Amino acid sequence: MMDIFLNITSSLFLLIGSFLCLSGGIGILRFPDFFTRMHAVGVSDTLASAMILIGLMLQVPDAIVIVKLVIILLMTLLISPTASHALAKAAIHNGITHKIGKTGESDKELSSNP
Amino acid sequence: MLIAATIAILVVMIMAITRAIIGPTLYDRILAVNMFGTKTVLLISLLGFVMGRPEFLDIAIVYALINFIGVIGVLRYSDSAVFKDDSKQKEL
Amino acid sequence: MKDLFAVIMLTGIYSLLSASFFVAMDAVDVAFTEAAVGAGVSTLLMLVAITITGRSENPARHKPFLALAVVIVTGSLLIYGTLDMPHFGSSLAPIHQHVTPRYINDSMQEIGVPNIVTSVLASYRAFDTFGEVVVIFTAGIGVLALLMVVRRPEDIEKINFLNESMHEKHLILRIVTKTLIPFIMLFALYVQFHGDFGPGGGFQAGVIFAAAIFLYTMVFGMATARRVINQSFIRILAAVGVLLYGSVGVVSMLNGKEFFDYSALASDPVAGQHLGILLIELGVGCTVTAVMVIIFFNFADRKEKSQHNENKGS
Amino acid sequence: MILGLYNYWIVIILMMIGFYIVIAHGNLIKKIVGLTIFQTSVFIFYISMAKVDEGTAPILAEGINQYSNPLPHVLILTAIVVGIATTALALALAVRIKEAYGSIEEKDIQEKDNLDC
Repeated sequence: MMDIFLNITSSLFLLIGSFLCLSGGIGILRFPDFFTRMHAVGVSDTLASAMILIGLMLQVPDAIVIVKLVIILLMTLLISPTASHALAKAAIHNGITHKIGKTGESDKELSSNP
Repeated sequence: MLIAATIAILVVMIMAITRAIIGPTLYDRILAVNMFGTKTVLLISLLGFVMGRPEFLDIAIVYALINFIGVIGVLRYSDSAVFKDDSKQKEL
Repeated sequence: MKDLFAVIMLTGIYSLLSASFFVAMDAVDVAFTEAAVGAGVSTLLMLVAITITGRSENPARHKPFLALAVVIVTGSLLIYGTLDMPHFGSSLAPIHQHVTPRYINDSMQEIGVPNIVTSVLASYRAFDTFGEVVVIFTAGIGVLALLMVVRRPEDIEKINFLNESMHEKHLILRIVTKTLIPFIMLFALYVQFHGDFGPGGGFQAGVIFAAAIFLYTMVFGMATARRVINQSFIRILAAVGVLLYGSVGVVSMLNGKEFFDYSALASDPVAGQHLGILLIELGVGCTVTAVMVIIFFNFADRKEKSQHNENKGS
Repeated sequence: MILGLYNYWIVIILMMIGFYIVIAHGNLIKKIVGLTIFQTSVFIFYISMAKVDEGTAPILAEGINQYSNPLPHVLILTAIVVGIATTALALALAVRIKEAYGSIEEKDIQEKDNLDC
């Protein structure tokens, strides 16, 4: 009984994680400028990793593996937002501008987003 | 389910690669590489489970760390003078 | 692609990809190394190099058709050559018939280490590994000889000033880095000493340790890092690693066995093997860390110097 | 079955890409990248030869009796680290060439050399 319950929960977590991953991936491909892409990836990435890692955690009986997964989870939670932050800051600092709501050079990506 | 998640991550990896190839600005590429790194961490953890020997999560930890170092390094050195000059030339 | 920056980013992705491939092919130790080396260190070094040499590539190429022809001919010859090769994953291939069964079946009794890769690396093929370590050491010396900058004190002050001003703003980055670096170093030590039982060992640990130092250098600036890490100490460390490795071999020779036969190191052969592997991995770790740090510091120094000169010129 | 050889073909394609970059591009950094790709293709060649069907990673554990071949892993492990050391050396040379000639394009370097003679 417990086994089935764990299996279902873990599958659920994995499913949500994969969905978030995919949405992030679509975001990085389809969004029109750097900052929106950054948003798509930065937001979905951390949660997706957390979901997938928790989903994996529910599957193992072994304590050491769970500990390692928790370490990875903590690392991701710490690292991924920091990297996004540093990246966004550097981009602003070096004058990358956003395209939405601006009329300027007619880019290919801009045309899809009037 | 594990396999489905693995496939999803592979698909996302392909998307990230596409963005890294077309990415118009330097930061798009860095973003794509960063995302690719996170996805590799997940892929390796998943692969460990798929192959039935989940003891090898150490590799995923290394990835998480090295990925961070890589991104910071890239940002640090893309700040330097050569790149700024280049981007200015592009704007002109 | 003409933008070298993009090329280097894609190289980073390529190496991440090949490391995942190594995991899928069961080569966990190799994936470990490739993870630490390919994605982190080599991308960084290439980046530093292109900040010095310039980012864009001259579009002119020499005769791409000739090159293409050569490549296609060679490639098809090689593909013709593969027709005689054993099939992928076949356990009857000649490579699996010789030597390997002994490694797999007997290494537990002879060496007493569960990770076969470590026992082959450090014990059966120790001489080979010694050669590799010497090559790494030599490469370190080579980079040192090519890139070493002798600087005057007033230059250093100017550069310090430049760096301090550059790093005031990244507060979050600095705090996260500060919390992270001890963990990275701890993890490197774990990799170093856990190499007998799981994936890991001196090479990987050395690179991870060096990566921690790189991170520190990049976030807190060259000047601080130079104050923390003594350059001459690092140079001595590189040599000490090689010496430690070599002397383990010599000691086992003095005890009446062959070069690098560690059974001589203790009364019990298996314990001796264990001790020998531990010492050797330590030597490898020292050398790899030191050489990586030497390489990185010299590149970064060069870069600062060239930037400095540009500022002076303009 | 000829399709059982596909791993070699992938390796050869990668190798040839690296080779093409090395011959066709004049930029020294690009050449070094090409060499890296070439190198990695050799790594993949070795590792794919070491794979055994049904085998797992060569770390002894109970209940497993089919392992992949550890020997190529050893060779490649050291080769990767040596590879990065030599790549660093090559990059160092490129940096010095840039300082001495002001360019890392093969053509410019040759022209400068011809002028000097």
